[in-house]
Amino acid sequence: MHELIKLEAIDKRFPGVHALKGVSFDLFAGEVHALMGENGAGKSTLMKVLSGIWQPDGGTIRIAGEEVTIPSPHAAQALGIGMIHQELALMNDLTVAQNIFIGREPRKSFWRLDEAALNQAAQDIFSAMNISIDPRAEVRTLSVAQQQMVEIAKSLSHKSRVLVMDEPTAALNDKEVHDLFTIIERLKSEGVGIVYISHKMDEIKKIADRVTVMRDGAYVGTVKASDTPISTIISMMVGRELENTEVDIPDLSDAPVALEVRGLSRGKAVRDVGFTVKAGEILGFAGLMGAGRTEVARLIFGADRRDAGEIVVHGKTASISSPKDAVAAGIGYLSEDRKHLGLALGLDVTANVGLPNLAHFSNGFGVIADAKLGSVTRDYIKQLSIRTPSERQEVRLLSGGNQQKVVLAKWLLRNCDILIFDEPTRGIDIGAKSEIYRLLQSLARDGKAIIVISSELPEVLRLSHRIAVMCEGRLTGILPGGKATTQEEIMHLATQRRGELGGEAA
Amino acid sequence: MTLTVQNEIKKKASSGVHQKLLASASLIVMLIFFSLASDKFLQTSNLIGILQATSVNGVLAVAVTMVIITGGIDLSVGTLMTFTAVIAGVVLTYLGMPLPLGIVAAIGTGALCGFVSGTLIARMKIPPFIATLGMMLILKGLSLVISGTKPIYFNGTPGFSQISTGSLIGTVVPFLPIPNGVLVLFVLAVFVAFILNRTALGRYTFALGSNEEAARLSGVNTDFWKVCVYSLSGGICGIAGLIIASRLNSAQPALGLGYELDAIAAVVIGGTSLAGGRGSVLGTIIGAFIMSVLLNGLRILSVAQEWQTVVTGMIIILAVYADMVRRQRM
Amino acid sequence: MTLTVQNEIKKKASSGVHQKLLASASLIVMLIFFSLASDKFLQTSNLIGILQATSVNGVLAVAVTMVIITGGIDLSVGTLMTFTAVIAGVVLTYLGMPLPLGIVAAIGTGALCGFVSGTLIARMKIPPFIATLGMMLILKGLSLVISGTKPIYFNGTPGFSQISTGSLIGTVVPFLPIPNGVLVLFVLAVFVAFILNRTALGRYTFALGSNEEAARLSGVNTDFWKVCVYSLSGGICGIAGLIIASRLNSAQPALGLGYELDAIAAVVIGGTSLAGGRGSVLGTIIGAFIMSVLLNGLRILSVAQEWQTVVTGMIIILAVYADMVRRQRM
Amino acid sequence: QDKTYIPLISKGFQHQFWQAVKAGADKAAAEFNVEVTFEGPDNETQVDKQIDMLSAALAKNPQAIGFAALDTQAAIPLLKQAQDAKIPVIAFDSGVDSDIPATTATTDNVAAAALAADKMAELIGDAGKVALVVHDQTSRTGIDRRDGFVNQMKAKHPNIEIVDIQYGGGDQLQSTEIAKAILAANSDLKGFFGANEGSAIGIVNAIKETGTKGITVIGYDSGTAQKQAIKDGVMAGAITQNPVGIGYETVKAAVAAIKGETLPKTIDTGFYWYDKTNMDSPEISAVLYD
Ligand SMILES: Nc1ncnc2c1ncn2[C@@H]1O[C@H](COP(=O)(O)OP(=O)(O)OP(=O)(O)O)[C@@H](O)[C@H]1O
Ligand SMILES: Nc1ncnc2c1ncn2[C@@H]1O[C@H](COP(=O)(O)OP(=O)(O)OP(=O)(O)O)[C@@H](O)[C@H]1O
Ligand SMILES: [Mg+2]
Ligand SMILES: [Mg+2]
Repeated sequence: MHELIKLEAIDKRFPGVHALKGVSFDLFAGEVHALMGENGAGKSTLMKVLSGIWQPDGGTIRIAGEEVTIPSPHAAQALGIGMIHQELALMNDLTVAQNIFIGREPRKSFWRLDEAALNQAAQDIFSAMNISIDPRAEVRTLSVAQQQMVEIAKSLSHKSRVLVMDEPTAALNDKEVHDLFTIIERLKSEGVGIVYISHKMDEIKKIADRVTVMRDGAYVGTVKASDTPISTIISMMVGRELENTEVDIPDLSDAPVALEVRGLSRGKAVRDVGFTVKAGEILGFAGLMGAGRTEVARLIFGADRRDAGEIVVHGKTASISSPKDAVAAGIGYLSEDRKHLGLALGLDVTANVGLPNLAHFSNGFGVIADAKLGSVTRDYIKQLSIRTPSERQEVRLLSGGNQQKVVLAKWLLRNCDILIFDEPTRGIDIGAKSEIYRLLQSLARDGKAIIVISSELPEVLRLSHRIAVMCEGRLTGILPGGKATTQEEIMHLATQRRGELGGEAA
Repeated sequence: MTLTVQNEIKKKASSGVHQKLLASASLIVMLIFFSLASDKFLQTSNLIGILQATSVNGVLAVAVTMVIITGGIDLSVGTLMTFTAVIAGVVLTYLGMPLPLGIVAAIGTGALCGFVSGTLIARMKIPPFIATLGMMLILKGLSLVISGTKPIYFNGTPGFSQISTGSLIGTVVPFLPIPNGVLVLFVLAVFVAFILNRTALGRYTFALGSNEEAARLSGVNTDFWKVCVYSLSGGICGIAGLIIASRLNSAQPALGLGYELDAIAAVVIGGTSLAGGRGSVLGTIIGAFIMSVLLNGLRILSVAQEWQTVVTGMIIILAVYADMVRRQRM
Repeated sequence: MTLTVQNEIKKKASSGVHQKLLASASLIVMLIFFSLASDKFLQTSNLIGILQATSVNGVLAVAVTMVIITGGIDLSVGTLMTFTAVIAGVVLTYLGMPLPLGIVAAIGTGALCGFVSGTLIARMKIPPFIATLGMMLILKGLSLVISGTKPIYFNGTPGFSQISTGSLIGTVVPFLPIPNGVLVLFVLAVFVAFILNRTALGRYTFALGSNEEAARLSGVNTDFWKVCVYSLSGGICGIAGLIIASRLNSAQPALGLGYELDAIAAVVIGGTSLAGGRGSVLGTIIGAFIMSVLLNGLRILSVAQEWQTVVTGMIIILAVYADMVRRQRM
Repeated sequence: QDKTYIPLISKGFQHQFWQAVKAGADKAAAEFNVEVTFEGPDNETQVDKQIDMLSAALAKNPQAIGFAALDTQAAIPLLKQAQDAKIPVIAFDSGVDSDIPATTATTDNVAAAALAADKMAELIGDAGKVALVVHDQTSRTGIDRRDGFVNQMKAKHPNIEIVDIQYGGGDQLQSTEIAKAILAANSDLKGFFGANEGSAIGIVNAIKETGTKGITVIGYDSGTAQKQAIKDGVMAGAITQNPVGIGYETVKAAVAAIKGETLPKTIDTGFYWYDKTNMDSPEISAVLYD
C-alpha cells in the first residue's frame, strides 16, 4: 500500500472562524480512511482544501510524495481526486445522465454530443451500483435519496484514485447503504483510496480501515478501526463518554388523540393512509427510499394539495390547505431537504429561527423585538450547541450539521403541539444526535405528539413508541416500539408490495 | 472562547458600519472629482438641482428595492408613477377636489395597481417580469386614455407645486432650501429602511427573496406578504407621481417609459442583488445619487452628450466593480 | 418495475411534444381571432409583413435567449444591434469595402462586444444587469460618435438591401416571397436550437443557469463558456444589425433603445425562465410572433393607439397565464 | 476672460432635425465668437429630464440660454430663476406660456401641416382616403402637425377621409411596421402623411417593401433619405422647416439679448413646401439638410 495523499499542518481561516488549525491527514491506496468529528469540526473544510475549492492559509499538500497546489476543482480532478459533496451540488434542470457526465460528455461529429452513449454510460454505472434510476429523468424530479445516489454515481464515473465521500449515506436507507458498501469494497480492491466522512458509527466499524478524529478544527488522533472500540472514538470526538439510552415507552392509554389522519391520498405517492398519534407519543415512520413518508408529512402539513383525506387535530377536523393553516392548527414540519425547503441560506441564524415565530416577537405594528429574538436564538444556540460565531452569522456559512440544528431550533421555538420531524438527525454528529433524542423524548413527555420519519432503522427503533411502516405509498402496518419489534419485521412490511402494482401503473 | 466570540461579533458589527460608509466610496470620489473639475459644481443651486434630480428616480428606486429583495422585479414603476399623476390631475383639476384628496387618490391608486400586480404574481403565479410588463403597458395606455392624451395642469390647485418644489426646511433653516421632494425621498427612505429591518413585513420580504419555499413551509403566508410588498411599492410609486406632477406642475401622460430601468439600475448599483434576498435602501439611495451626480457633473463640465452616455456606462461598471473589490477585501 | 419506468419515459416524451405544439395555443387563438375580425389580416402581403416585422426582434430575442438560459440578462442587445449597423456603415460606405467585409465586420464587432460583456460578467464578476447596462450606454454613445450623429446610408452598396428585403425563397417558389430577413431568423433559430440541444456549449449554457457552482465543482470551465455564450449572442446581435440596416438601407445611430425590453419580453412569453436553466428557442420564436401578430392585428383593426397598448399589456399577461394553466393540467 | 456662454436645451439631440438646429447654432457661435452647447433628452416625452438639463445649464451661470420647451408650463419656475438671475432666455422651436423669453424663434407647425394637407388634397384630387403616421401623441410638434393637417382637411377638403392616425415614436422601423399595417388594412388608400422624418421614412419603406403603387406620400422635414425618396418619386414632396435657421437665429437673438437689444416677440423662421421641381433651387436647398 503506497501513500496517495499527505496533508500536513493545514490551516484555514474564515471571517470569524478558525476552521482548520494545523490539521494533518494521510491516505493510502486501497484503504478507507474515516474522518470523524462533531458538526463544525472542520471535516468538510479539510476535504474542500484537498479538492481545490478552498486554498489553505498554511500547510502542505503532497500527492504521491510530491508537493502540489490545487487551485481549482478542475485541477483536483486532473490529479485524480474526486469528491462527493455533503450538500448536493446537482443541476436540477439537467437530466441524471447529463449531471453525471457534465464536462466530460461523449461527442459525435459536428460538435454534437452523443446523448445515447451518455445515457448508456449512466445506465451502466447504475447497473453496477445495482440501483434503478432513469438516466433521462430531470434531477429536480428525484427525491433527496435518489439525488444522493446520482452524486455517488457521478463521483464513481470519474474513476478517481482518491475519492472523498462527505456523508454519502446521510440520505440513504439500509439497503442503499449496503449497496454503496459493496461498491466501496470493489473500489478498495482496485486500489482506490477513500476518505469517508460519516456520523453513523456503525458504518465506520463496517468499512473503515483507519479513523482520524478532529475536534474544533484541530487534529485529535488517528486510530485503527478494527481494534478501537466505538466508545473510544466517540470520546475522542466529543471529549466525554455518552450514555446509551433505551426507549422507554410511556403508558398512553388515557392520553387524548392529538392527530388523526384518515384516507390521505395523493396520486400514486400516497394511497389511503390513516393513523393516529396521541399526545405524548412518538410515532416513528419507517420505509424504503420513495416509500412516501415525506409526502405523507407534506400532505398533513398542507405543503402539497391532497386528493382525498381528512386531518383531525385534537378531535376537530382541521381544514388545512397550506402550511400556514397547519402551523395555525399547531403542526410543525421539519423538512428533510434543509437547503431547499428548510432554510433561507442567505439570511442569518436569528432570521431563520424567527421565520415561523415572528407573530410572537412583534407588536401590533409588526415591529420585531429583535433583541429578544436574538437572545432567544442565543439560548437555542447554546442548548443545541450550534457552532456559529454569532447568532447573526449567515446560515449558508455554517457546517451542514449545524444548519440542521438551526432548522430544529426554529420549530422548537414555535412550540407546536404536533411536530413532524423528517430525518431530523440527517448529518448530525453522534453527540448532538443523542441530545436530539433526549430533546424529542422530553418534548413527548411535555405532551407533544411527535412523528419522526427516519431512514435509519436503529434510530426509529430507539425513539419510537410505535412504528408505522410504509411501502409504495401505502401504510403497510403499525408495529409496537421498543424491544418487541425487530429490524426484520420492519423490513418485511417495508417491502410488502402489492401484487397488482404493474397493472395499476398502466 | 466567549471572549473571542464577542470580539468577533464586535468586529463584524463595526465592519458592517464601515461597509455602509464605504459603499458610498464611488459617490464620494465622484463628488470630489467634479468639485475640483468645476467651480460651478459645488454651488448651492447646483447641489439642490442634483438633489431634486434624484428625488423622482430615488423614490421609484426605493419602491422597486423592496420588490427586488423579494426576488421579483417591477417594470411598471415608471408608468405607474405617470398613471397616479394623471389620477391626481383628474381629481384635482378635472373634478376640482381639494388637495388632500388628490394626494390620497394618487397614493391609493398606486397601492391598488401594486395590489393587482402582486395578486397576479402571488396568486396567479405569473412571473413578475411578465405581470409588471403587462401592467406597464396597461398603465401607459390608460394614462393616455384618461388624460385625453394631453397634459393636465394643476393651475387650479396653487398649493400643489409646493409638494415638490417648496421647501419646508428652507423656511426653518433659510440657508438650506432643500426642496420638499427631496425631503419626501429621505423620509420615505428612512421609513422603508425601518420596515425592511425592523418589521415582520421586512423580514418576510428578505425571506421571500432568500427562499420562498422555506418561508412557506415555515407557515408564512407568502402570497399575502408578497401582495403587501407590491402594494406598498405601488403606493410609493404614487408618491413619486405626486412629486413629478408637482415638479412639472402637470401630469404628463406620455412620461415614464424607461424610468423603470433607471430605478432598477440605481437599486443594483446600490448593491441589491437581482436574485433577491439581499439589499438595502441606503444602497439604493447611494445608487440613485451616483447616477444623478454623474450626469449633472458631466453636464456641468459640458461634455458632449454622446460622450456623456459613454462615460456614464463606463462609470456604472467601474463603480460596481470597485464596490465589489472593496467588499471582497474586507 | 422497469416497465413502469419505461411507460413513464414515453409519457414524458410525448407530453413534451404536446407541450411544444400547444405552447403556440395563444398564438393560434390570436391568428384565428384576427382572421375573423378582419379580412385584410390573412392577405399574403400582410402575413409577410408580420414575418418581416418579427425578424429583427426575433433575432435579438434568440440572442438573448441563450444569455437568459445561463441565468444572465443582456440589456445591450438593442444598442449593440445599432452599433454593429453603424460599423457596417463605416466599413461599406465610408471605407467603401466590399459587402462580405461589411458583414464580417458587423458580426465580428457584435461578437467582440459580447466578449467584453461576457468577460466583465464571468471574470470580473460584475452582475450581468450592470455589465450590460453599462455596455448599452457605452454602445449607444459610441454609435453616435462613430456615425457623427447622422444616419449612414448604404447607397454605395447596392446588394446590401437584399440581405433583408430580397427573397431567396421567392426566386425559387414565386408564390412564397418570404423575405431573406425572415429566412435568416429561421435559419438562426434552427442553428441556436441545435447548439442548445446538441452541443457542449448548449449543455453548459443550461448547466450555468441551473447551478453554476455545481458545474464549476464538476470541473467545467464555467467562465470560459459564459464568455462564449455572450460572444455568440453578441455575434447574433450583429446579424440583427445587418437585417435592420438592410431594411432601412441605413444605419440609424439613435435607434435601438428599448428594443432590449421587447426581446426579453419575447423570451419570457416564450416560457424561458429569467432564473435560468430552462428555455427554448422555439418558445422564443413563438413569443416574438405573439408580440408582432398582436400589434399587427390591432393596427389592422385600427384600434386607437392608447388602447392598443392597454390590450397588448393584457394579452401578454393572459397568454402567459393560459400557457401556465395548460402546463399544470398536463 | 471667459467666452460668452450660451447653452441650448433642445427637445432632442439624436435626430437629424435637432442636429441641423445644432449646426445652425454652431455656425452662429463661430460667427459671434460665443460658446454654445447643445443638449436634449432622448425623446420628446421626457419633460423632467429636460428640466434637469435646464437646471444644470443654469448652474453654469450662462450669459443667456436657449430653450425649446417640451411642455409649455413645466419649466416656468426654472425660467423665473433665470429671469431673477438676469439671464435672458430665448425660446426656440416652440414657445412657453410665459413672457419670460426675450423672443421665440419658431415654425408655425399648425400652418405648415395645413399646407401639407392642401398639397395632399391637390395631389389626390380632393377626394379619397388618407392616413397619418405621426411621431408622438403628446408632444407639441406631434399634436400641432397632426391637428394642423386633420383640421385643414375637415375645414377645406370635406371629401377627404382620414382613415387612421398612428404613432411610431419617430422610430423608422416601428413607423415602417405601422405604415405597412395601415396599407394592409386600407387597400384603397390614396394618401399618406408622415409628420416627421422618421415617420415619413417609415411610410416610404412600407411602400417600397410592399411594392404598393399610386399612393401620394407627403413628408415633413428633410434628411438624405427623404430627399432621395422625393427624387425617386416615391414621395410627392415634403414640408421643411428651417432648422439651421432656428439654431442660428436663436444664438443670434441670445447675443443680441445679452447686449440689451430689444427683440421682436417672435422670429418666424418659416416653413417651405419642397418637391422634385424646386428642391434644387437655392432658397430651398439652403433649408434642407442631410
Ligand atoms: N465559507 C465559510 N465562511 C465562514 N465559515 C465557514 C465557511 N465554511 C465553513 N465555515 C465554518 O468552518 C467550520 C467548519 O465547517 P465544516 O463544514 O468543515 O464542518 P464539518 O466538520 O464538515 O461539520 P458537519 O459534520 O456539520 O458537516 C464551521 O464552524 C463552519 O461554520
Ligand atoms: N417533486 C416530485 N416530483 C415527482 N415525484 C416525486 C416528487 N417528490 C416525490 N416524488 C415521488 O413520490 C414518491 C414518494 O416520495 P417521498 O419523498 O415521500 O418518499 P420517502 O418515503 O420520504 O422517501 P425518501 O427516503 O426518499 O425521503 C416517490 O416515488 C418519489 O419519487
Ligand atoms: Mg461537513
Ligand atoms: Mg423522505
